[in-house]
Amino acid sequence: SRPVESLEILGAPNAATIVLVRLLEAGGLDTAAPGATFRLWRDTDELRAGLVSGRSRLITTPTHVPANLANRGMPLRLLCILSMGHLSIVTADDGIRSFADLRGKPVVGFFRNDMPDLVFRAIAKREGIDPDRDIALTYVQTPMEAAQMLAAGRAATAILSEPPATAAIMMAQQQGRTLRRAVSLQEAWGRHFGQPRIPMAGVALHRSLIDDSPEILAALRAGLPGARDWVLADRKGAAALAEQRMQMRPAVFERSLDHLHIDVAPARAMKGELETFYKAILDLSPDALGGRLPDGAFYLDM
Amino acid sequence: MLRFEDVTLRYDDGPVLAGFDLAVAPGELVVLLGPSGCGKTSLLRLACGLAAPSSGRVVNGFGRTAVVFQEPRLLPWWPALDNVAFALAAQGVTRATARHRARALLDRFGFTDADTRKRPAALSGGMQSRVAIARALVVRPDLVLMDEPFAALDVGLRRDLQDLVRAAVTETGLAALFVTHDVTEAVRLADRLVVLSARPARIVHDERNQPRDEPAAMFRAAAALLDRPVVRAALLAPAAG
Amino acid sequence: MLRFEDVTLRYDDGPVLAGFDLAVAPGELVVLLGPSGCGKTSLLRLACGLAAPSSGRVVNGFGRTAVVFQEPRLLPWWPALDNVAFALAAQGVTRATARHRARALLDRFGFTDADTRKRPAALSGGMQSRVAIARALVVRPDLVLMDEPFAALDVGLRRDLQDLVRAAVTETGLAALFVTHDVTEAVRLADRLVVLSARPARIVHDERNQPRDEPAAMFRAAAALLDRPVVRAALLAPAAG
Amino acid sequence: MPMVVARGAWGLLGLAGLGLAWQLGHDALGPFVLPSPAETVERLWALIVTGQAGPALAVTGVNAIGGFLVGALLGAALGVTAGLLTPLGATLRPVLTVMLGVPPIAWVVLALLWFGPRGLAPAFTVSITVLPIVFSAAFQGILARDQKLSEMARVVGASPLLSFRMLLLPQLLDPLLPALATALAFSWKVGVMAEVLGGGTGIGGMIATERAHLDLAGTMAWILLVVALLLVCDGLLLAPMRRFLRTRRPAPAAG
Amino acid sequence: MPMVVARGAWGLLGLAGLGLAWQLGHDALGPFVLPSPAETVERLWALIVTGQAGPALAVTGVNAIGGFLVGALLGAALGVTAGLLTPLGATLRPVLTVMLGVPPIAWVVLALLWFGPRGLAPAFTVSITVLPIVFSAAFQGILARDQKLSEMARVVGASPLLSFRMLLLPQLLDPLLPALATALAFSWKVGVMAEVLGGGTGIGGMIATERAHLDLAGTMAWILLVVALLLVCDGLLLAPMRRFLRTRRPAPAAG
Ligand SMILES: Nc1ncnc2c1ncn2[C@@H]1O[C@H](COP(=O)(O)OP(=O)(O)OP(=O)(O)O)[C@@H](O)[C@H]1O
Ligand SMILES: Nc1ncnc2c1ncn2[C@@H]1O[C@H](COP(=O)(O)OP(=O)(O)OP(=O)(O)O)[C@@H](O)[C@H]1O
Ligand SMILES: [Mg+2]
Ligand SMILES: [Mg+2]
Repeated sequence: SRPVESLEILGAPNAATIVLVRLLEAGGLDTAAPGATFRLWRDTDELRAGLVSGRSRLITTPTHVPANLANRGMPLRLLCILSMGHLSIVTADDGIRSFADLRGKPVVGFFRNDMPDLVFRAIAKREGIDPDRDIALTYVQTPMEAAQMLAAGRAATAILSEPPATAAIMMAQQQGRTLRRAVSLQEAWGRHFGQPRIPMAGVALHRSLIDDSPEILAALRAGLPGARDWVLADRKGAAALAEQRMQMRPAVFERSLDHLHIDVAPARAMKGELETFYKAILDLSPDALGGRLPDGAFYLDM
Repeated sequence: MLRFEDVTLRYDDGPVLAGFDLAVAPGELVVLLGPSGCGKTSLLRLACGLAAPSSGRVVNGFGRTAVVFQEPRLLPWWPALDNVAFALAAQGVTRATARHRARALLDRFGFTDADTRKRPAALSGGMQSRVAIARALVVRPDLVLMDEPFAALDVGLRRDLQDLVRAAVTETGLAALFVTHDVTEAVRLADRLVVLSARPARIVHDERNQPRDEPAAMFRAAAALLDRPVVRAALLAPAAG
Repeated sequence: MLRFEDVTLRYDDGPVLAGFDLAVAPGELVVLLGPSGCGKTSLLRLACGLAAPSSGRVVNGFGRTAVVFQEPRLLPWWPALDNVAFALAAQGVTRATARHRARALLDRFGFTDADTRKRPAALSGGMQSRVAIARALVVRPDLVLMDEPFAALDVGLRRDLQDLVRAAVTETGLAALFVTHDVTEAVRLADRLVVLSARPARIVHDERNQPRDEPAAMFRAAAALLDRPVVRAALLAPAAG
Repeated sequence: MPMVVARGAWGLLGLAGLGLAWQLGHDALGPFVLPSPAETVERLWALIVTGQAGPALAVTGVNAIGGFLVGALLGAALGVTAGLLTPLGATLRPVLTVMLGVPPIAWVVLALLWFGPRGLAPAFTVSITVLPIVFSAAFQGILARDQKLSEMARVVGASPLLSFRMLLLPQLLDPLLPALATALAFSWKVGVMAEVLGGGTGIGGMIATERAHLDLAGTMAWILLVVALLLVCDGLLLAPMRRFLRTRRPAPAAG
Repeated sequence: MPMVVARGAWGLLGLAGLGLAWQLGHDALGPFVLPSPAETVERLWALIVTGQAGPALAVTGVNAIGGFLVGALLGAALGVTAGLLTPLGATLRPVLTVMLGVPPIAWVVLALLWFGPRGLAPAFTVSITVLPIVFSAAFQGILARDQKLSEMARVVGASPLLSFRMLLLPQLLDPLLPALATALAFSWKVGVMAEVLGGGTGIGGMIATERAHLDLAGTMAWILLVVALLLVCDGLLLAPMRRFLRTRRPAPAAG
């Protein structure tokens, strides 16, 4: 098979994407996909357009998206997990120390009915809390608005992802206000679902890319672990790369690295945890995954 | 009393009136004759306050002033009846009374009931003029400014309406400033005949007149008027040099 | 040749013309007289194709037909000159020639150079009429339909323009269908006098006429016309029962 | 009456053409770009019979129509006033242009703070969008009014109210109609988008959820509902204006 | 000339009022809700002198103005044609209402497929928005035209082109002007929002990045730039139309 020409990699606007960016930057895909480019997607519309047009067949993404698309008939495969969860409850309220303390408190959420919201609800359910009754939960569209409201002191508590959580804390600091991560949703998840981590984001490919160019799969398998190691070792270098390729603030990126739980774990090996995650979602909202678990072929090995 | 006192009015391209004086008393019908474009309409606009003099004063001491514009200026969305009733509504007359009085006057002006329900676009030119005249007269004004009001009417209607206006002047003390190009109409109606020069309008001739009705006398008076050299110069000058 | 053949025209409220026949030949000036609202304008609209008969036929065999509407219908955005030149531009005349010819004609109609540059809103009523007349005549039409064209003009201008039209008819073979309420104008101009009844318009009188110019003869002819009982009934009937 | 029927038939023809284009687009591009019309209608039907559509529609309807009415009334009143008072008009015109041109992200947080995430933020956004559209048409309509008729009304001594009813309003209908049609369409669109962006409830919230689920047919079903409602509103709110204009316009003479 | 100056002065007064409201909002709500005007202007200045503004502006300018011109021309042409041909008008009106009312999420993937994410997708979105706005105004403008003048033109034998130039176009300016002003403002707004959502470059991309950084002053600086450009475009593209209308309108007589 010939090398793939003009491959456009679409990266989720998630800090863990840096691993794939590093691989590309270090030349890890030069032989298999010469001239490959990288771009962030901000919206699943872009993702769909990229996948349908065949321009973008290699992506980083929240792990429920490829499962959903696969169930709806688009042949996607999950290669590996990049992030083991990056959600936390950030608050200015000293009274909040654990998940259970959220009872009766006003909390701002984002991406209503989407994955972060469903994770929060799954945990709440296991905690015996009905989020719609026991918590004064309101929503904004994006984590940026939630962070903004926290930093402005217009909200006391919010569910946040990274790096907005770090950004909110740093901004509040500049204004002399203290925000802190009161609850790690990963740990809360661990108490109820086994492991204190959530396989939240990963690398996925379109099957046609695997068919056209097994070399790419091989290059990814070979290169990703090293890229992860580089990111974790050279934090400054990673931050600079994030600024350059993903338009992220280096200072924020560097400080949020501790909360990103970056890893490279083969999807096949993670199948059990992924299915736990998927089931939790299916329990709450079957449509969010297209109604069922993805079949076995969905999980690739490294 | 309507009084022009040393009035000047200028447009971008110069004056139309300069040092103009004129007065109209109650119960007086003043006819203005003058060549096209000399400033007659401008004069009426000053009289009703739609234009302000560049210098001098226009004093209108009459209570209610009505205007018949040179064009009908009807409201195209509403039937003839409502166009006439509009003037009464503006005076605070109730809707029912307004429509009743409007219908009565239009009837006198030769409108059938069906005609009063037509919108202006479905009226003939002369019918539109009549609606405009009715709109002015229906409020029983104290002063009426009429700009070639009967130009679009047939001989019969014209005579009827002339008589109507003349009667109002004689009997109810209506004052009228009346612009026309028809010299026989002028001598038939006027208490006073004022002939204007070409722009800027000056009064070149001003005479008391006895309104009259027999055709022969009318034509004689008209001929006599046109025989005066100043009037002849004003009204019968060739258009282009 | 313009020919109405058994023409009927009805609006929502009934016919304005019923079984109407009339013909206008080249070099002939036909004057239509009739009471306001009888259907004269409707007749001209049929002649120029703006309305279609409800039944019967209207045949217009003339090459170029021009119309002077009862209202000026000027384009308010453009100066007088361009309004006249518009008719020439529509005939494919180049811009320079069109403006030249338009200016020449407006000059004959008493317009100064400054006047030709005014937009309609800055023209007096009579000046607007003159622009509309110029727009019709500037294309040297074969047939001209004129709807009370001189109603807003002073005595002098009216005579000048009457002469101009009369000369075109006599000298260049222009055909004209001419609506007026002015009986002296009618007898001064017409080759043929047609008097219409009230709506629906029927021809109640139709006579050959010798155009004439001396005032006395004109007035005599006008008086004679109005003395005929049918004409009297049509034109001098009281407006309201 | 036959004219009205004919007009309706032509309109249906246009909509049918749109449906055909949709079907062709689906056939050519597949369900991940455009779900099929049939499936979408089926889903819409399900939304209606399961009673999901009703409550969402009530929320969005209040946002869209309420926001539209407030914005249109304020815009028309302001536009008429500004048209009659030259300095006010000159002052307001650029302000309203800015109002129209500022992307909602500039004040989405502001709106959230003022009106709360579940409150009137979408209705506010709708009003803010509608107001300048209607303002600008009313303003221009007043500038373009027939001065001869205004002079006549002045000479006749008509009160501002009488003049407004008899001459200004009829003249305003022509310029206002397209602006109101535009504004009404935007009301639904902007209201729904504000609900999507603001994490609100209503149809926008439903669409956000369907989108999060990557459920295209579901998304389109809600959009179809919005469009149907828009057409109904257009018919109910603007048709009387259209009829007035059609019947009162000096038509070319009959015959 | 003095009239023009006065008009400009009033306009500046209006904008100054807007600036004042902004300052007051900042004072009341703090920098995380509304950054201060001074800081925003400073940031904007920095964007300009560091040369960041230029390239982004070029991209967005092409999207907004290009999309506007295409949409406005097509919309006007279609509207005029539909106004002259009754069945076409009746067919198109609901179609264009739908076009206006369908939220972009319904076809954004289509646009991205056809025009590419970095390509003309935002321009396409702008055109789709502008077209029906202008259509509806042109359509209504034609319906409202003075039939007496059209009859005159017909009798005179004027060609459609001559009639269009001498009578239709001048009559269309009045209804078109507010629609074009609305459409132009939407062009910038919609273009920027499409870039924000569609992952485009240009000012929208910059705003998305600043937002991801939670940099409000930066976000506002870009928005301020957009608004300034909108006002400039409005001045350049629409001012000649306004002037024509002001000078050619039969004003109440002088004196
Ligand atoms: N579009 C229309 N719809 C209905 N009726 C109309 C229409 N146009 C004219 N009419 C009616 O037709 C009759 C004749 O109108 P027309 O304009 O032909 O009269 P005319 O002889 O020109 O009168 P005038 O001397 O007053 O101009 C009138 O009763 C008028 O109300
Ligand atoms: N708004 C205006 N701006 C500039 N000039 C004007 C304006 N209105 C009228 N004029 C000019 O003033 C002069 C007098 O106009 P006016 O309408 O008063 O004449 P008139 O005596 O009523 O004529 P007619 O008998 O033709 O109606 C004309 O030369 C006209 O061009
Ligand atoms: Mg006059
Ligand atoms: Mg007539």
